[in-house]
Amino acid sequence: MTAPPIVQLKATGKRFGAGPPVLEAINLEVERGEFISLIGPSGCGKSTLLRLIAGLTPPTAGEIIVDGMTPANAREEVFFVFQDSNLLPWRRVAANVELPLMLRRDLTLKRRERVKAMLELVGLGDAAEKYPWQLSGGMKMRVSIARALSVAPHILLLDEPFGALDEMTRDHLNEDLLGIRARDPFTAFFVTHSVAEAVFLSTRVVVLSANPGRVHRVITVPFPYPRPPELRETPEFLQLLAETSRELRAVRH
Amino acid sequence: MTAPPIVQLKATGKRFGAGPPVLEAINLEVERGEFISLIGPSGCGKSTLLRLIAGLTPPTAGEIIVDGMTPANAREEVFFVFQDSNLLPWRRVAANVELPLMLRRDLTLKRRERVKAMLELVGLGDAAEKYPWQLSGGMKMRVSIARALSVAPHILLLDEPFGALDEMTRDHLNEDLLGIRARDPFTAFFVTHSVAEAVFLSTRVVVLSANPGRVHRVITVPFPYPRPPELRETPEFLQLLAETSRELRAVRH
Amino acid sequence: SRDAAPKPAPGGAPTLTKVILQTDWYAEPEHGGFYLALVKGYYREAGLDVEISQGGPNSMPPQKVATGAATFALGRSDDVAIANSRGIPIVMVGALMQRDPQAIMFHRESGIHTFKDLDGRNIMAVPGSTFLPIMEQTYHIKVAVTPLDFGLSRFMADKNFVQQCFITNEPFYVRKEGAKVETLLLSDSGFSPYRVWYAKRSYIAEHPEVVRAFTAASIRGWREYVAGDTAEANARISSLNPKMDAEFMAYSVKAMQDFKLVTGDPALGESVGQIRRERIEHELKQMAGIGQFERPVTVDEVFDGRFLPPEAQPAAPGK
Amino acid sequence: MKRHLPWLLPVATGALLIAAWYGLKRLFHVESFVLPAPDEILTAAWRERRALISAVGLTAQGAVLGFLAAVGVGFGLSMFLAFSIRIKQSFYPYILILQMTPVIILAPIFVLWLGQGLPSIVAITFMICFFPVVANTTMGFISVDRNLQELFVMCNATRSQEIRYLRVPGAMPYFLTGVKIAGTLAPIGAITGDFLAGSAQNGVGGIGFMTITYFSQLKTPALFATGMIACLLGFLFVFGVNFLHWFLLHQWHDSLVRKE
Amino acid sequence: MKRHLPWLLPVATGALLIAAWYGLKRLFHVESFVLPAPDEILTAAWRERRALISAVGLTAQGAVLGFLAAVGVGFGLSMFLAFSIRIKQSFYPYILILQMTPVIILAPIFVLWLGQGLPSIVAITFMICFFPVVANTTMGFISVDRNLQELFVMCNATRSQEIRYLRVPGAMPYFLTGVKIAGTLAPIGAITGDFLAGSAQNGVGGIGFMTITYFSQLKTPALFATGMIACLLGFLFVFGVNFLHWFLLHQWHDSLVRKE
Ligand SMILES: Nc1ncnc2c1ncn2[C@@H]1O[C@H](COP(=O)(O)OP(=O)(O)OP(=O)(O)O)[C@@H](O)[C@H]1O
Ligand SMILES: Nc1ncnc2c1ncn2[C@@H]1O[C@H](COP(=O)(O)OP(=O)(O)OP(=O)(O)O)[C@@H](O)[C@H]1O
Ligand SMILES: [Mg+2]
Ligand SMILES: [Mg+2]
Repeated sequence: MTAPPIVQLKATGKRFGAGPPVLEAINLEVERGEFISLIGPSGCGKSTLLRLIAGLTPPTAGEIIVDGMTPANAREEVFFVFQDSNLLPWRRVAANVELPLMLRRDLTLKRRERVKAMLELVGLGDAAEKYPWQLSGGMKMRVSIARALSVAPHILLLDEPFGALDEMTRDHLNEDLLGIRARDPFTAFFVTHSVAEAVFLSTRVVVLSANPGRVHRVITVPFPYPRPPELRETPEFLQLLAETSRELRAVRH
Repeated sequence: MTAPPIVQLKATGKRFGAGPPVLEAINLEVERGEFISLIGPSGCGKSTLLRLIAGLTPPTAGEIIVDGMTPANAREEVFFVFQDSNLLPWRRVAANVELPLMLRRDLTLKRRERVKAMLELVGLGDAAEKYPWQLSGGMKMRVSIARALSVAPHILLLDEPFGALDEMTRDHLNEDLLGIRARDPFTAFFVTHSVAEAVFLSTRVVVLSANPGRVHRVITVPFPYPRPPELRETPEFLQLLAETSRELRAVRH
Repeated sequence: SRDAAPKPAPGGAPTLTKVILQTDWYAEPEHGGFYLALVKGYYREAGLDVEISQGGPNSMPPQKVATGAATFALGRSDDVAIANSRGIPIVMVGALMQRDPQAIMFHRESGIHTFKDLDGRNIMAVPGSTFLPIMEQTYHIKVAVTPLDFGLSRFMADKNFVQQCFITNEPFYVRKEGAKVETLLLSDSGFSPYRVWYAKRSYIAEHPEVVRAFTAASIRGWREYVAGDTAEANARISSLNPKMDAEFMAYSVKAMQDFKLVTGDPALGESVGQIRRERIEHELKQMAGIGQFERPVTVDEVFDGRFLPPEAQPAAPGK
Repeated sequence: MKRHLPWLLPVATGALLIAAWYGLKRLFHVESFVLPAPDEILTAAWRERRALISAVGLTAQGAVLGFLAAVGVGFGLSMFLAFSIRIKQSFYPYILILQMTPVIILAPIFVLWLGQGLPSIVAITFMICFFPVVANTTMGFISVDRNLQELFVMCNATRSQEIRYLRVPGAMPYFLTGVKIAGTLAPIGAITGDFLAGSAQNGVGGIGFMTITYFSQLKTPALFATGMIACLLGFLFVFGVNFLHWFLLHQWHDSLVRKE
Repeated sequence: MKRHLPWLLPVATGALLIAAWYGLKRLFHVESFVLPAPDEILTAAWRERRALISAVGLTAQGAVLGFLAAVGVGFGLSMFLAFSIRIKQSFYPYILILQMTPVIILAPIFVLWLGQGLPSIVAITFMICFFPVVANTTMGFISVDRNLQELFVMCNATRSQEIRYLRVPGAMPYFLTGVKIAGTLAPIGAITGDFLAGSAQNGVGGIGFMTITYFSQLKTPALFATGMIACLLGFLFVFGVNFLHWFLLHQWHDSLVRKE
C-alpha cells in the first residue's frame, strides 16, 4: 500500500464572484516530497491555485485535501512565499524573518540563530537591521524567501520567488533550495516563469492553460536528486527543456 | 559636429545618508535613440541609477545632465516603469493608464483611444474596468507598462518591467517595444535580469558590479534594427550572450 | 455611607453633631449669615459641627440633600416645591431671604420702566424659571428667552439687552464699566418666592433637635450679618472665594439691606427667617396654575414651620 | 439566523444593558432624580413630545448646517494646508488655537456678529466639529504612499493635481474617520450652541434649551429624553457617514473590499 | 534663514493676525468687553497671575488624567472591539451613545457618585476625549493591508497575535491622529468638567471656575487670558503627541520617512 498523496485536488474550480471561471476542473495528486512547478501565461491562475492549497480562498467547485485535512486545517504544515514580498514595514529585516517563528512560539535562542543562518543563505547577512523601505526589490524578495525557509514547513508554496533576482543569485538559490530539501525534505509548489528553473528543480512540471486555467500537461522530470549544476548542460536536460517550452507555447494563442 | 548626448553621467555617485556608497564614479554618455540595458546583481544600484536619471533622488557626487538640463527639469521628457507596478488602488485599470495623459492635459478623445490601444498591446483589453486588487501580479505590471507606453516619452526608464511575465508574453512585448521604438524613437534605460533580453533589445549593455555599484563593462551590441525574433538563434547572438553572461558572472563573488 | 447622620465629632469633649450645608453658589455675601454663624461659633454653641460646602453651576443641592450627601441646602421655595413634585422629599424649614434678590436688569436707554415694557422683548434668563410664565400672565405680556450664561458682555454690548441678575451682584460690575443700569426685582413680577434652607423629610423626622438648633443659629447669624456685622464673615468668604473683594461685598450687603431682602418689611410683620404658610400656599397655587407640577404638592409636604424660633414665627393671622 | 446577527447582536446587548440598568438602580437604590429608568425616560419623552418635536427640528437644522460647514471647511482647510509645508507651518498653530479655545469665550462674539439663533448655533457647531476633520485629513494627506508620490512627480503633476488625484483619494479613509467623529459631535455642538446662543419663544427652543429647562425644573427623565434625542440625531449622522464610507471606498479600500 | 523658517513662519503669521486683530477692533469699534486687545489680555493675565497659576494646576491635573484615561481606555476598547466583528456589532452602538449623550446630562451622575472635584472632572474629560481615539483606532484596525493579513493567516497567528503584531502597529498612524484630537480636547474637557463638576473648596478652583468668575464679572480680558492658558495647555499636549508620533513612526511610516 502506498502512502496517501499529501495534496489532492479533485475537479477543483474557482471563480471570483460572478466573474468567469479562473480555474476549472483541476485534478492533481501530489506525493509527499514532490517538487511541483507550475508554469503558464500571466493571469492563468497560478497564484490562485497556490492560495487555494493554502486555504486562503475557498474553491467554488470540487475539493482540495491537504494531508488528509481541509486546507485551512492543514495550514500549520504549509508556508507561503507570496508573489510580492509582503514584509511588515515597521519591522527590521531580521524581525520580519523572525515573525513566523515568533508567532509559533519557537524558542528565542534557536530562532535567532535560524534567522541569521537564513539571512546569510540569501546573501543578506548585513542587511539584518535595515527596514524594508531601505531595500532593493530583489532584496525584499530574498527576505521573504528567508522568512519562509526559516519556518521549515512540510509544504512550501513559492509564488515566483526568484523573479526579481539576477541569474547568478537565482541559480545559487535554486541549488540551496535543493540542498535544504535533501536534508530536510518538503513538498513544494513552485510558480515560475523560467522553464529552465522549473525543469531543473522539479519532479513534475504542470503546464497550465489560460481562460480558464486548466492543466494542459504534466511533464515528469526523470533526473535523480541531487542534481548537480552541470545537469543544466546535458542534452537530456536541454531536450526536456525544449519540450516543456513547446508545451508552454502551445497554451498561448 | 555630432549631436550632444541626451544623457550624461559624470563621475556620478550616490549614498543614502551616512551609509556606504551605493553607486560610485558612474560615467556614461548616451546618445539620443540608444537602448541601454543595465544588468547586475540584486541590490547593486540599478533602480537607484534610474531614479537618479529621473531626478527622483539627487546624486551625492558628480553630475547628471539630461538633454542639457538637470534631471528634475528634464522630467517632462522622461517616464518611468517602476519596479513594482505602482497603480493607484482607487482607479480602474483604464483610469490608471490614462492618469499621466490626463495630468498632462492631453485631449480626452485622443487619450481614450491611446489607452485602449496600449491595453490591447499588453493583452489586457478586457481588464480595463477592473480594479488593481482584482489583477494578477503580471497583469499589474502590464498595466504599468501600458501606462508608460501611452505617454510616449523621449526617454523611457524601465525597471524590470517584464520580470513577472512568462517567456511568451515577454518575447512578445520585447518585439512590441522595438516596434514602437522603430516608429516613434525613444531612448531607453532598461533594467533586466535576463541577459538574453538585454542583448536582444539593446544598443549597449551596461554590466554593473556591486558594493559599491560601478560600471564593470559596457558591451556594445552590433546588430542592426529591426531585429527579427530569429536573431535569438544566430551564433553571433549566442556568442554575445555568452560573453555578457560571463561578464555578469565575473562581478559576483 | 454618605449619609450625613449625626455622628460625634472626633476628639472634641462635648460631642458635636456633624452637619453639612450645601450652598447654591460659590461663597458670596448672599450666604453671609451662615458664615457668620460659623466663624462666630454659634453653630458650635448649638452643638453642631457645621461644614459649609460651596456650590457652583452644577452643585445640585436638592439631590445632595435627598441622597444624604448634605444635611441642609439652600434654594428658592419654588425649587423645593418642584423637587417634591419630582419625588425629591425635601422640606424647607427657614428662610434666609424674605425676598428673592433676583431681578431683571436693563439699560436706562432701553426705555423700560415697568414689567409691562418687557412685552415682545428678549430676556436672558434661566429657561424653565417659574417667574417667567407668571410674569407673562400677570402683566399680559409675551417675552422670548435666551438661556442665561452668567456672562455680561452681551449686556454691555447691546443697549436693548435684558438680563436676569442678582440685584446684589451683576449691577455692580456693569455699573463699574459705566453702564446706566436699571433693575426690577422679580419679587414684584407677580411671583415672590422665599430663599430658604431645607432638609430631607426623613432627616427632619429623625433629628428634629438638629434642625431646630441649626435653624436658630442660622437666624442669629443672619440677623447680625444684615445688621452690619460683616467683617469676620466676609473675611472667611473672601478666603474661600478670592474673587470676593471688599468693595463688591459691601455693595452686595448694601443691596440686601436697601431692598430688605433678608429682613423683609417689618411693617408687614416679616422678620429674618420667617416663612409664612399663606405665602407658600399662594405660591403653590400659582405654580400649579402654570403646570409646573407633575403631581399635586401640598404645603405640609414642602414646609415645616415648627423649627422657627418664636421671634421668627409669623404673627398670628388676623392681626 | 446568521443573516440577522448584525441586528440581533446590538439589540441583545441593548436588552442586557437595560436589564443591568434596572438591576443597578434597584441594587444601589439609585433614585430616579439621579438616574431615571428607561421606561420613565420614554414616558417623559411621550409626555413632552410636542415641545421635543418642535425643538428637535431647530437643533437638527443647526447640527446639519454646522456639520456640513465643518466637513466642507475642514476639508478645504486641509487641502489648503497640504499645498506646502510652509503654509502648514504658518497656519496650523492658529487652527489649533481656534480648536483649543473654549467655545464659551467665543460665543458672545458670535452672537454679537451673527445675532442670536441659527447663524450663531451653526457657528458654534462648526467650531466644535471642524478640527477632527482637519486633523484626520491632514494626517491622511501626509501619509500618502511615497511610491505613488514619485509616480506623480514623473507625471509632472502640478501640486494641485497631486492633491486632487493622489492625496485626496488616498486620504479618504482618514477624512471619513474625521467626518465620523464630526458627525457624533454635531448634535452636541448644536445643543451647546443652543445653550450659548439660542433663544426661545413660549418656552420652546432647541434641544439645548429644553435641556436646561428640564435641568432647572428637575425633570430628570425628560432631561434624559433630550439626551436620547441627541443620540438618535447622532445616529442619523453616523448612518449617513457610514453610507458615505461604503459608497466611496467599497470598490478598493482594504477596510471594505472582501478578497475571496 | 531656511533653518529658522519653521519658527519664523508661524511667528510672522501670528504677527499679521495680531495686527489684523487690532485693525478690526479699531475699524468696527469692537469694545474690549467683547473682544479685548492682545495687550489687554496679557496685562490681565499678569494681573491675575496668582489666581491663574493656582487654577492651572488643578485643570492640568484633570486634563492629563482624563487624557491618559481616554487614550488608554480608548485604545483598549478598540482592541476589544477588534477581536471579532460580533463583539463590534454588539458594543459599538453603545459606545456611540456614550459619546453622543451631552455631557451635561451625565454630569449630575458623576457629581453624585464621584463627588465634586477631581474625580468628576477626570470623568468628564474622559467622556469628551475618548471617542476620537476609539473611532480612529478602529478605522486603523479595519484598514490593515489584506496581504499582510494573509501572511498572518499563513503563520497560524491567533487573533490576539494578529492584533498585537499586525493591527496595532498598522493602526498606529490612525491611533496617533485620534490621540492628537484627544490632546486638543483634553484642556477643554477639563475646563468643562470644572464648570460642571468643579468645586472651589478653599478658594482654589480650576480654569473653568476662573472662566465663569471672569465671565460673570465682566472681566473679559481675564476671560480671554483663561482661553490663552487653555491653548497653552493644549499645545503641551500637541507637542507631547507630536513627539510620540515621531518616536513611533519615524523609522518606517510614509508620513515621516524621508526617501532621498
Ligand atoms: N531609500 C534608501 N535608503 C537606504 N538605502 C537604500 C535606499 N534605497 C536603496 N537603498 C540601498 O541601495 C542599494 C541599491 O538599491 P537598488 O534598489 O538600486 O538595487 P537594485 O540594483 O535595483 O536591486 P534589485 O535588482 O534587487 O532591484 C541597496 O543596497 C539598498 O539597500
Ligand atoms: N480577488 C480577485 N477578484 C477577482 N478576480 C481575481 C482576483 N484575484 C485574481 N483574479 C483574477 O484571476 C485570474 C488569475 O489570477 P492569478 O493571480 O491567479 O494569476 P497568475 O497565474 O498568478 O498570474 P501572474 O503570473 O501574472 O501572477 C486573473 O485573471 C485575475 O484577474
Ligand atoms: Mg501570480
Ligand atoms: Mg531594483
